[in-house]
Amino acid sequence: MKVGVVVFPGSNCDHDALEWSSRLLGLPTEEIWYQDRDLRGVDLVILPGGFSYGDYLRCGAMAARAPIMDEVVAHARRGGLVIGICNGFQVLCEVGLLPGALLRNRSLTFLCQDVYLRVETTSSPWTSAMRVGEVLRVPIAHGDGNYYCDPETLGRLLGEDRVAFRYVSPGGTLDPEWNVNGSLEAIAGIFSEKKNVLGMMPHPERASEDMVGSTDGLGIFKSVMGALCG
Amino acid sequence: MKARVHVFLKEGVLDPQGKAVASALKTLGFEEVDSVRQGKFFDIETGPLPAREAEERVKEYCKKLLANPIIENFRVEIMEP
Amino acid sequence: MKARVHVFLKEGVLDPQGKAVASALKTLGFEEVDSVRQGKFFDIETGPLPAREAEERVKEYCKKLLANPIIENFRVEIMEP
Amino acid sequence: MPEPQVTAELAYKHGLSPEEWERVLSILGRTPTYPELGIFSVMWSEHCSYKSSRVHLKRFPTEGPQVLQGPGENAGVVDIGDGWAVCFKMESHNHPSYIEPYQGAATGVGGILRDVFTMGARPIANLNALFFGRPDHPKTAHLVKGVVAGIGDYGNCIGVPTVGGQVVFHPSYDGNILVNAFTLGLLRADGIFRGYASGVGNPVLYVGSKTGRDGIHGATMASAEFSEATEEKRPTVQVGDPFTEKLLLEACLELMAEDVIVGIQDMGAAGLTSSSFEMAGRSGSGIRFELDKVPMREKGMTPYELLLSESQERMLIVAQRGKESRVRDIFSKWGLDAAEIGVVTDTGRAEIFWHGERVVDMPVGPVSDQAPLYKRPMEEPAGFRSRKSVPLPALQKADQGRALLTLMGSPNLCSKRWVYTQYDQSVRTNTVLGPGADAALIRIKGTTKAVAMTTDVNPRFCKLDPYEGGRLAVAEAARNIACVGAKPLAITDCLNFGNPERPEVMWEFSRAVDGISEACLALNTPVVSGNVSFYNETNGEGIHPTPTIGMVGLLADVSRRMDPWFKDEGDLVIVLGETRGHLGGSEYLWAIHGMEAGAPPTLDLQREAALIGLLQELAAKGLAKSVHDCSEGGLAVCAAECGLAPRRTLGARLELESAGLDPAALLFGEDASRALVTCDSMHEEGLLAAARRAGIQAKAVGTVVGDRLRISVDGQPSVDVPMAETRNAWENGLRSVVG
Ligand SMILES: Nc1ncnc2c1ncn2[C@@H]1O[C@H](COP(=O)(O)OP(=O)(O)O)[C@@H](O)[C@H]1O
Ligand SMILES: [Mg+2]
Repeated sequence: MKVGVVVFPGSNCDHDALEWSSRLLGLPTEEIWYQDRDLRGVDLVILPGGFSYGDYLRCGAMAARAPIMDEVVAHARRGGLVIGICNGFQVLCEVGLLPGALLRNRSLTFLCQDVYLRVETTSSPWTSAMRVGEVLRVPIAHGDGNYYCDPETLGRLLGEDRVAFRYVSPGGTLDPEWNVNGSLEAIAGIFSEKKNVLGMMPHPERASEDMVGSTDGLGIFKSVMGALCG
Repeated sequence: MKARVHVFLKEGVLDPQGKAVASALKTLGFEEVDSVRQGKFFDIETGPLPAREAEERVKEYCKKLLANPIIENFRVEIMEP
Repeated sequence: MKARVHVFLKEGVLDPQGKAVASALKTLGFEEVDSVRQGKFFDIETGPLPAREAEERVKEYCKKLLANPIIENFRVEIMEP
Repeated sequence: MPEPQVTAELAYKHGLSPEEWERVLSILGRTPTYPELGIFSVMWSEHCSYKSSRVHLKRFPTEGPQVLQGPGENAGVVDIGDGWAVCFKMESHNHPSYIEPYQGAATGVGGILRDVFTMGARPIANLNALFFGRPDHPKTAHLVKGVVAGIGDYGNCIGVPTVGGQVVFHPSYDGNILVNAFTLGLLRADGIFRGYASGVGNPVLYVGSKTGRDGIHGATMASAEFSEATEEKRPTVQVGDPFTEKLLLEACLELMAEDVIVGIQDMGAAGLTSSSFEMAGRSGSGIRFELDKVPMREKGMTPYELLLSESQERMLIVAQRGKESRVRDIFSKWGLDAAEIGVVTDTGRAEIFWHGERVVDMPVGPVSDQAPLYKRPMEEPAGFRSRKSVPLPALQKADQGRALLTLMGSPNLCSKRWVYTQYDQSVRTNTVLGPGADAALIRIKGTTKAVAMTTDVNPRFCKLDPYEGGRLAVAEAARNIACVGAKPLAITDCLNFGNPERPEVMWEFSRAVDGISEACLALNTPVVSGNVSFYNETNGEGIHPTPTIGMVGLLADVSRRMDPWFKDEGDLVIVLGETRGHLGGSEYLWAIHGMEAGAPPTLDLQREAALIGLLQELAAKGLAKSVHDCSEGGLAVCAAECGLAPRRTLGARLELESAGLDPAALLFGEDASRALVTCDSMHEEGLLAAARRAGIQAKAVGTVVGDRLRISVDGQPSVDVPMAETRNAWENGLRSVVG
């Protein structure tokens, strides 16, 4: 199994994603430059966090129009695995692989802190190794993570079991105070229809070593390894 | 050609910034303020474009980049041919 | 009353966003684009205000909050009295 | 636009003194051209030339086996072993941040990042030390919000975690806030780049953003006092473009990994002028360039404006002749232009052309390093001695628990979480300890090491006694470093003072330099970089002397780190160091009695060094479970903070002996050289023995237990507060400032 991390101008969690998959999980991983038009046969694409194009205009908007994104879209349409973290999630929404949009945080400020995520479903390649209702402690670091979609889309997301994670209290209950960015229905991450594409605002790659705070982010990768390697 | 494009949030989409501005205005003593919606505009200058095409062309800019149709609408004005 | 306020960067002040948008448009194949300047606008609704006062009042909003006089200018339009 | 006639009057308007003007005439042997006058005015400004401070800065110790690059370059470099080194510096952006807090603070961060990556280092951590006016001053909330957002947005966008700093509120900053930004970068010890322009015929390249009229005369502005009038004039502030800086950072590091350039320097204050003169000056060469080749953002720019512009995100590079195309390729990969604007010469002169016409022709040396040097008069401020000997008020006896809650919620001591949640603290996944600990700790991947860093200064101590204040700032920084287990290595500083033409200010400056020097010598932490910011006054009112210290330390084995937080019920609480109940200049007097008086605590540097050694030993041997430095707010505040871990709250029961001290002095006194540690009872003997060997007084005073903080003095209950209430006061303290 081969992993590719797409690097846009202004990506800054590209190294972290690269390490997540190569050092911590031992998977062959390479960087893929945004101007390339070839995914070089990777099985899993990571769109990393950061400030592609400075977050100017709208977060993720300009990156979504980069040449490599045609390949990423084609890969996803073929059922290939794609995860967008933070800015990567914004890119996935902008390019239409995931529905909805990420608006300014309720506080109107950038927020970097640990949040608690509740695993909402395990019927996906990204969460199969976890338990429904399991609570993960993972950091966020964003100014625009306030998930929004129209009521119809929301109905579909809920009906099709496509909400991956919700912001909850440490005890696992829904609580507006712990939905720090004000997301609709406390949504922290969602899947595409076939669940091969995951977008999430929190950073699991920053929560995969005890020394830097938490290992709760490893479950996602363990799930996906299971899905890929059988 | 010179054009101005307004991009605004669709009705029904929450506008946290506009809301914050409205409440800040009230706090400053402007109690009459009912609501504020915030949007973006772009002043664009280009090389010469055939007059009839200009508007279509700028609409393309919007569809391809400047506006996100899920949350935003846009309006194009050609200021100078 | 309904008013629209445009807030734009003063001439000569760097507009990193506009710059990035212009170059993104070019990369998307719109090579005619020379420059883009980005600004904000606010659509403001208030309770009734005496017509003559409205504009002055909105200008106060700008000076006190909406515009940063050090780098921005503003323009007020009263859309509906 | 025709250029103005250059006259003595015009020179004075540019901030040159009559003597300096005479010197200009004698260096050139003629009247300068208008652009030349501009060059003299910025190069000889306080900000660029250090003309008032240089004679004093010479007293700093700057050497040591760990120092790879001391002051004089863009940033200092210190060896951390295994072939690695760290490069760091702190810089002020005070005046711009007062005028436009968001952009001022943001471009301050941009500038310090460039200083570090021009040395060949990848920035891996930022700190920020912020000083605002009184919490209820009408401007404070706006300034705090703007500055914090500006610092956050810039660092976050670049992808450098902001992991620590300090926030101080005091009325002396009402009209003149301080924004001190620190960056630390990582590089190979043999991979240091310097700002040299050498090799005759080598091309000079300009890279990064185009030049506009931003901040023209910013450097001279930073060297002039504020008045109502300047606030009106509102000079063109610089706007930051962190996205371009990120591209510049990646491009420069890629460039430096190849053997293609000779020297590199960022265009900071005084832009193209200072970068070109400094580069040529350092290597004793000359430089020739054509201003009309400089990429311009605005129409109709003049040579004068191009030379003085402070547009951000720009670099000057001297490449090896023949390798320009490689330089261009790398920059174009990152979407940046590189314009060849000139060449290195051997004339020792700066020759600058504008469409073929020679507009500047002057010797580099006298301008860059023979700037005027002043031994400004110094005088002890009136009332200095009497302030120190003011009798302290009758201390509030009644409710020490109330006093503790007031202190915990005071803007100076409360949690700064509202600030640092706006900063990305964890990008790059190296942050082992972020904001909230005594020092931040960043691990170095691929090694067992971690780098510790902190900023410290207590402006009240510095006002009451700048010499002691300087010593105490260094000591506290070193103690903070040792609290996480690390060994202090070196410092950078940001010396923020009032108008140096006032003898009292110059006296304060000189005393602070003496204090810092003495402490750095004793603690073996040389000064490797720094910055002086004078003229921090408004309408004749100067700020408190504020020599901010940024210290860096090394923890050889990151698994041995310590943090401030109580771990388990039943653990023993031990006070290291002597408590004498020193209240002069304390937060207690300020927050409870509204007083700023007395002498700052006395400091025995030998004892401080011993404590610092002891703390490292406790870490290495794993004897302590938590360690927290005891400083502002004294023992009681220190104990309360230990109970407020990020995700857990624990109380303690402490039994203190007054030894004749007033309970308030015992609980809230700010004696130096102390720390509160906890240990498993199993390690009590080992810990006390280690302290004895170090000659540090150590006393077990209680245990970690329950959800209240209870402190008795001589058996009498003195403090008894629920930790939940303490947390509430502490976490909401900034609400009174920012809403
Ligand atoms: N402006 C800031 N940015 C980031 N962290 C900050 C800032 N101000 C304070 N902090 C963090 O809050 C904690 C408490 O600060 P301070 O009271 O100055 O610590 P100390 O007394 O140990 O020097 C420290 O960990 C510090 O790094
Ligand atoms: Mg500190």
